[in-house]
Amino acid sequence: MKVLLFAGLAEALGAREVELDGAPPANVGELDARVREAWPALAPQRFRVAVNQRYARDDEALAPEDEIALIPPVSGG
Amino acid sequence: MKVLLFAGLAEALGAREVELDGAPPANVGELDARVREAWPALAPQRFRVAVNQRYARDDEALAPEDEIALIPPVSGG
Amino acid sequence: MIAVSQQPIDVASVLAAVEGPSEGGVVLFVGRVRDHAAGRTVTHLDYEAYGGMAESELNALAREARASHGAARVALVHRTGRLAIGDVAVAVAVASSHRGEAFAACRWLIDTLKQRVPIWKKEWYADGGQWISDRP
Amino acid sequence: MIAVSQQPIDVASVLAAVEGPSEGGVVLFVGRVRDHAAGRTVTHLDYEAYGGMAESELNALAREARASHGAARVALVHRTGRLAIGDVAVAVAVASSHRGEAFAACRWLIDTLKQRVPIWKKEWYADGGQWISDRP
Repeated sequence: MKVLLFAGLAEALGAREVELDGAPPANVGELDARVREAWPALAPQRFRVAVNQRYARDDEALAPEDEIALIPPVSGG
Repeated sequence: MKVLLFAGLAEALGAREVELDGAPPANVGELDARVREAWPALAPQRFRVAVNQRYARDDEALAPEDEIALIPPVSGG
Repeated sequence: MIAVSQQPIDVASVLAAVEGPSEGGVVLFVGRVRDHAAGRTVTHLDYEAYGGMAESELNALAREARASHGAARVALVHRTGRLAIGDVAVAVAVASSHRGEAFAACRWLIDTLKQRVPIWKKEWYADGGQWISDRP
Repeated sequence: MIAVSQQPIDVASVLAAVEGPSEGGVVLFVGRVRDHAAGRTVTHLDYEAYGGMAESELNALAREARASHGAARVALVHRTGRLAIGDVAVAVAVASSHRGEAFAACRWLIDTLKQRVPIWKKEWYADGGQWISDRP
């Protein structure tokens, strides 16, 4: 499952997207735990998860074709 | 003593300035009473008096060379 | 830029007048001539000002905004003469370090301008005109 | 006009986008790049956006401003890429029938944009840069 990265998270991993190996996580909470485990640099970071360009709750189910992004604290304006 | 008029007050008297005959009023309150008496069309009007381009209180003294204006309720903006 | 003028107001230059390297937040209020007022259709407006006093009151407002309302830079421009629907009648720009101050100072300026600066508006309708001061 | 773009923001066209014959009050907020932040001298900024999501969040904000905050028309533009000191990073314009609503809706929009829209700012100083998200 592809995961999009932005700002400090992209810099931390040196990539704008990463591929989470294995079976797609069942929901957002599982995805959050799996990416923190797979990339230790993400473990201490603050971020929310967006699914198909909308902020998602932890219990939101995921489908393999979903567009997943990790959203660190925003600082626009 | 010359008195400047604006907006509805100028229209009411058909003039942008009028001359108050007789001795100059001693203060703003006296000027207010004298202009209302001299021009009955002004009697019922709401206005403040400005002296030398500043709002003046009734007890403010007047000198013959002062610039006097009657300021109806403003409606800029 | 503090002015009462018969010329059309160039909003871009009002904004440019408060530009500076240190103030991140700029708030601008633009008042345009509306096509209706108090339930009536307005065709156009006339604005009249007591020129010298209006400009000195605008300058006093700008000083007060800087001294007491957190404004770093202020621009205030009011137009006079005959205005058509959609024309800009007034523009107020404030630059401040913090956006909360810029919003509050801009709001205070337009509210106080409307209470204090000797400028008068005459609304024209299909069947005649009325000075707003004279509206009951 | 709702956009996230690398192009310089033309404030006059943001204002023009909310023009209409019936709304007398327009409030515009312009956020510029400041030369300092948190006590440090800033040389320039980089803004990055999650493009599609940022635009859809901006559209949601505009809808909410119209539905719940009295805005008649809204324009929201945020720039991305490298910005110099003084460049306009964001412009928010609101037209409303009453100026109180225009001020309140514009303030709500910029405050909520800063909390919710996926755009990130990296400040650059003489000795390096820092994503604001990472500031402790």
